[in-house]
Amino acid sequence: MDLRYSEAEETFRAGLRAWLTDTIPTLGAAPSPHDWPARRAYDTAWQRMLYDAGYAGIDWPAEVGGRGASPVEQLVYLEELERAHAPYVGVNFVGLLHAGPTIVVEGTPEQRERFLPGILKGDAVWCQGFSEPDAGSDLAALRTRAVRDGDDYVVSGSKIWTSHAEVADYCELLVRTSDEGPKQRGITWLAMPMDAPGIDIRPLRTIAGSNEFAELFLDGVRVPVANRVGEENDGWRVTMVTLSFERGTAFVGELLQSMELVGELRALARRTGAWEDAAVRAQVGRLGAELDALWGLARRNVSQAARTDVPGVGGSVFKLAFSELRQRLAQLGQDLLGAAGLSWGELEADDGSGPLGNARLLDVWINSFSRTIAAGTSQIQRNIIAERILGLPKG
Amino acid sequence: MDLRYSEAEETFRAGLRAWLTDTIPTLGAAPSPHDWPARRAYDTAWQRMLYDAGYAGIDWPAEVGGRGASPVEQLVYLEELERAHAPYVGVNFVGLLHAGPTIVVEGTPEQRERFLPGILKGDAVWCQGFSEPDAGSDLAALRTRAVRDGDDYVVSGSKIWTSHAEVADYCELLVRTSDEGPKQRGITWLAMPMDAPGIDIRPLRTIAGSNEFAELFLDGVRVPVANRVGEENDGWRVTMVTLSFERGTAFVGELLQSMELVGELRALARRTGAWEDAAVRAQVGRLGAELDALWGLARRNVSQAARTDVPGVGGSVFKLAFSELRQRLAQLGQDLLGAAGLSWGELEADDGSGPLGNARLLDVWINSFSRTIAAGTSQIQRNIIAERILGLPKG
Amino acid sequence: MDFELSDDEAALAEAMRRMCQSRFPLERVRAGEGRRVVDADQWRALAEAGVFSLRLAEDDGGAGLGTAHAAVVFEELGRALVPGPLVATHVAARIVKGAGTGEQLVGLVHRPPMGRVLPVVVADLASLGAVLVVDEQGVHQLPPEALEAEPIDHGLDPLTPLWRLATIPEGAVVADAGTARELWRDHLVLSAALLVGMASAVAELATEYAKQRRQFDRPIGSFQAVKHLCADMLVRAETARASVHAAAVTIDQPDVGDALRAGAGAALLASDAAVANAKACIQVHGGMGFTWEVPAHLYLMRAALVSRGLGRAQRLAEVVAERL
Amino acid sequence: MDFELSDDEAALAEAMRRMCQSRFPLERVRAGEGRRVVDADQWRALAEAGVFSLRLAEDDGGAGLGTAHAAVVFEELGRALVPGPLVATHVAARIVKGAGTGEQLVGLVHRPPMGRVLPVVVADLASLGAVLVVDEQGVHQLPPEALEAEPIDHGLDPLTPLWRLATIPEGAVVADAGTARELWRDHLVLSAALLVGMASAVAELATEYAKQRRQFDRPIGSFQAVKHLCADMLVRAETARASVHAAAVTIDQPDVGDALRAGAGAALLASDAAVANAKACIQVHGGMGFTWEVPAHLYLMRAALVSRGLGRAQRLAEVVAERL
Repeated sequence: MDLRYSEAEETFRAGLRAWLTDTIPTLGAAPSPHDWPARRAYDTAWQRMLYDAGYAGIDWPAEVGGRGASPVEQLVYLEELERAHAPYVGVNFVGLLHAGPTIVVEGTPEQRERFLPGILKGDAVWCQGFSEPDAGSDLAALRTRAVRDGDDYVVSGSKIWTSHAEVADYCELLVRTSDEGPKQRGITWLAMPMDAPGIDIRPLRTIAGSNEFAELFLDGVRVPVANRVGEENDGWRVTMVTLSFERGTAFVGELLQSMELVGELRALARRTGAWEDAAVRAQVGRLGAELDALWGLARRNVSQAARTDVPGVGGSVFKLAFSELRQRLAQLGQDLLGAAGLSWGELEADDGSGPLGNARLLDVWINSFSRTIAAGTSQIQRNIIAERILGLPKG
Repeated sequence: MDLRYSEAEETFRAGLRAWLTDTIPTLGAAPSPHDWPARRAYDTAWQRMLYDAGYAGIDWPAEVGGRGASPVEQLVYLEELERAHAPYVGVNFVGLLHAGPTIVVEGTPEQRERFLPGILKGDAVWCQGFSEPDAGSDLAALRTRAVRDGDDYVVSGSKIWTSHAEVADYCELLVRTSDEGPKQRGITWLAMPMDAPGIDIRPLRTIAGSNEFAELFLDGVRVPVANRVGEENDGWRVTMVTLSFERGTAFVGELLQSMELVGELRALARRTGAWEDAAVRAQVGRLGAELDALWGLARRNVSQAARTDVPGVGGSVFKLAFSELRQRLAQLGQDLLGAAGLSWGELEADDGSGPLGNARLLDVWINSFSRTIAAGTSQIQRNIIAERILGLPKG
Repeated sequence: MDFELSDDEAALAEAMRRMCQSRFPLERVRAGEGRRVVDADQWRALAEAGVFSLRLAEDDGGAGLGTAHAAVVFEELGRALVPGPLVATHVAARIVKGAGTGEQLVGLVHRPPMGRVLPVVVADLASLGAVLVVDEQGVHQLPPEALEAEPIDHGLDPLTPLWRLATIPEGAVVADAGTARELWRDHLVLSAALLVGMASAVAELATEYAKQRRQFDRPIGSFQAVKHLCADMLVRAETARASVHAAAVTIDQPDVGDALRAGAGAALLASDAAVANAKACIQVHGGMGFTWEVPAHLYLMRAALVSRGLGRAQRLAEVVAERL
Repeated sequence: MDFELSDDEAALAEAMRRMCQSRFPLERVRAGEGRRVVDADQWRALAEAGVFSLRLAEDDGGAGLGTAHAAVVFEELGRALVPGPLVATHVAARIVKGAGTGEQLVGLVHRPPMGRVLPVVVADLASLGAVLVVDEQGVHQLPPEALEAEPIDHGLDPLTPLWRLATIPEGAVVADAGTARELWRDHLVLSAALLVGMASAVAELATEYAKQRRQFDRPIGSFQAVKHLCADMLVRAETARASVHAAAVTIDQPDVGDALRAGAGAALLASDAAVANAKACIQVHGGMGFTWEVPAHLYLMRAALVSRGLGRAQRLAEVVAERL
């Protein structure tokens, strides 16, 4: 076990840090979360800067234009971006982390040529059309139907939980092309152009008051057969293959940000006097210890990926533990804020010592409730751990 | 809602309290938990004293020799016994609280006449032969077999978790008399004399180091058909009927004892200085608040039983909440004891202030682990609450 | 001893539930999003139902009922998410003229320590006729204009407008320290009653959804993981309810126990139950729980708002510990 | 950066596991119930395997290995419930002659504050050649005879005899305060390694039982309630393991972090994991878990014993908080 970074890794870090130090101050102010066009412009401009500096597609193979970084370098990349408070991947998320990797592995040479450069350069934004109102945890139950008609599929149905739909160029879409056999069998993966006729996008208001997600209603949308990745009815496998791209780095950015958050909570407790209370210190210390442990687990998962090139079983363990921890951390923030936690607008301290940081902590709190639901509920994660890691029988 | 006791209830309390005040000091020292004959002698002598004073079978109908007390009087009875630190029901438990009530409801007049007076007077001790090694939570899967032979059943099989088997006169035994239909159907309830040939009793050592339980091995034991309560193959219903005797008073004694325990923990924390720690005070306060709430829930359940004469749905809610709480309470005791919690023998404080109470707290801790298992695991209780109270579908 | 609801308590609860169903159906309550003032018609309906006066003596225009009656009423108001300064106006009715009749809406504030960092917040200030400030000296009454206050643009509970108080002047002393303690205790218990109503409402919401929603070809409520989430919600709600009812009865029947211990304990458990159950309700709803459409979040926000008004959980637990 | 076990760490762990399986199978360990002295043959075997000397320099008869190596070794010892003053003797090896070779067994005690109420307890006193007392001044060495001690008749862990110390004399100062802090830190981390081994062992025990045991015509491990108990056990064990390994590596590579923060955190999480998992293991076993026969309780008692030696959880958490 070795926690020191190699010389090559440190060189990579130093180059990245220097570039970030120069670049971050040149960025304009982040746009309002409610202004989708501005968010697209901001996020894709940042992606273009990464591209120009050679940091786009950090984990993508070099032959498709990525950086081809090792898992450890990818970890360093995430550390440095978090440290520099660089913009989040934002609207580039689906393209860079999901649709793109799928096309890298399963796309034809033509598809790679056609779709990948746009993602890397920030020219093309993707969204995801997987979940449906009646197919959430049970994704394979999806019913959005595609019928072959000449060189097109004609798609009808509805999708939910689609982020950035309003500004996306493409949607990675799972559709049902067959009802025969197990439900996983008749699914097909399509790249749907978002300017095709028949797509109705309706924003979905969340409990945070935002329109971060949308519903897609598809009515006879024509998608060229050339946009199908993988074989017809083989879309479930195509989608699962993408998971093999995961190298233990999911949620690492959020983990590092949570460690910073613990520091902020400590500072807040010191300002309010709550730090005098041993129980508060112990709560903060325990959360700190758990985050340290999860940082260890993340580095373990990355090390495993670096050695074996397959994702470790640790992903579900990490996801479950981290999402539950994040909720407790967010709740402690609320507890420490007292009545200040009731305001979405930033408040100044009564003693004149400046802003309390309540707006951000409230945002963290609200969003923490989605952590144990999105990307597999905690209940599903426990099933995965029990069945796939421990080998307990299916229920 | 009225938490004041009626004049009649207060009169009942005053009489009982006066009797206990006179009687308790006359009792000898409690016997060693390892000496079964002494325990039998002690517990049955106490039962005889209750009988002579008119307090035996507090909740049994007067026509079979019980006190015929109302549920509220029964609650007062439990309060006063706990307050006076009276002996626990001990070896009389199965007779008074399980087998006896079953015979009251389901026995023939001859069976009532034959079995009930002995229980009330402390002349007859009963044990329970329900669970089997392969039939625990799934009690109806029991396989101990009884075959009719003339006027007897011939019984072979094994039972587990039998308390006081070594000193019992009778065993309330569930046996399989038919394999036809659902497994609940072919079960029969027998009163097995413990002096019948073919019974082998093997003590079962627990994690507390005690022999509180035994295994029974039955090899061709003859039980007269006259000892069958209810019809052949109707034993499951007979057993379930006993539950209708429950009036919300189960675990009330332990609840009251837990409230006393919280007071002891507070005293211990004050002695050691741990009370200075706000976190310790808050832990104790929270446990106190939860116990107060459960005392409210117990009184609600009893009130419901008093009004409707059927057990409320609150029994599982109370049992689940209380057993989990008891474990946390016991754990806090260990945490406050530090290294003193490592000794089964009572230790004196280092500052010369006398015994620490560690022996009792250790006993409470060890035994707390059985609380979430015995009489229906917490998992089973949650199923019961979800399915029977909330109406959620079976899994 | 009969700790079940008496016939008239049950009838009152039932009447209040019907009133809430007709006057405060969820769609109408939700329509109040963004309001800055309390709806006068709605408030009048509450006053006519006796919400603010029911514990006043009949000579004072009240119904002469006990805190136990008030608890079952406030449980229903919590369940229906009825907005406005309900508890403060109710407990103030013995002091502030017109509160019991609904003519005056009242706010209640616990005076914070000097040199504080965290702000003091009061709800519905624009609608209030008086603010009562409770401190160790007693109860002080202030006209709302006397308070330097600043509206909070976007409060956590979308149905409750908030103001932040800059300064809290002394104000006229209208009642002694003993009354101040009673006011605060009653505020704890009736706020806890609101919270229990919320805890139950979301438990039912989650249970209903678990029966309807199907995944993997079964209702999700047939999975033990979901089943046990729902069971734990019921246990929290019922335990908290028992503690609130016991606290309320202890106020009415002082010789059965220590009302402040009971009140602090009830506030602690009811806050926990309402917040934990609202979170669990979101979890049972999965992604839908994170949408504005499903009302789970309205309960979560209201529960957070009400429980924040009771002080830190740690402090409530210490109050119980000191009085065990 | 490669946080997986290196080849020689993995080989060492594997060798240690084999050694424990042949030398310390559970039946043999359990046969030690009631013993008052450490089995000399067993101790020699541990010494020969390098358990006490592996971090000593080769010139001092050691293997010159790091704390990371020691952590994987102690994890295996914990998993096998190997008895005796393992951690104390190991960390004392740099100070007490003969500890590394197994000739001397050593006890380690943190000097308690004056005027204490709760007793100080030491394990295996009858077998010890020396006791190290750690305090703010440094490390003091005492011959066991210098301690006024009284045997505890019936200790919690049936495999570990205990003595209660009446007085703890000053003793010779053998190392400075910095060394004392290092000793205590290493004691935290290697005790945590023992606890992680236990946490994993009971997780496996419960999982195996859940696969075998049938009720309601299915393996109980097919019920989500049981499945999720097992999943949570794995999560606790793996999280604690990562934290113990990180702490061990941080001792060896001081520039990667704060070793005391990491050590206190590891001690906190490993204690919790071992105790919580042992309890969950009892629960998964149902009634059988409450029998002497199933070894779940031996893990619970040992976990309670070892974690008690690390100080109060609250205090460990505060150490982390102060160093964040």
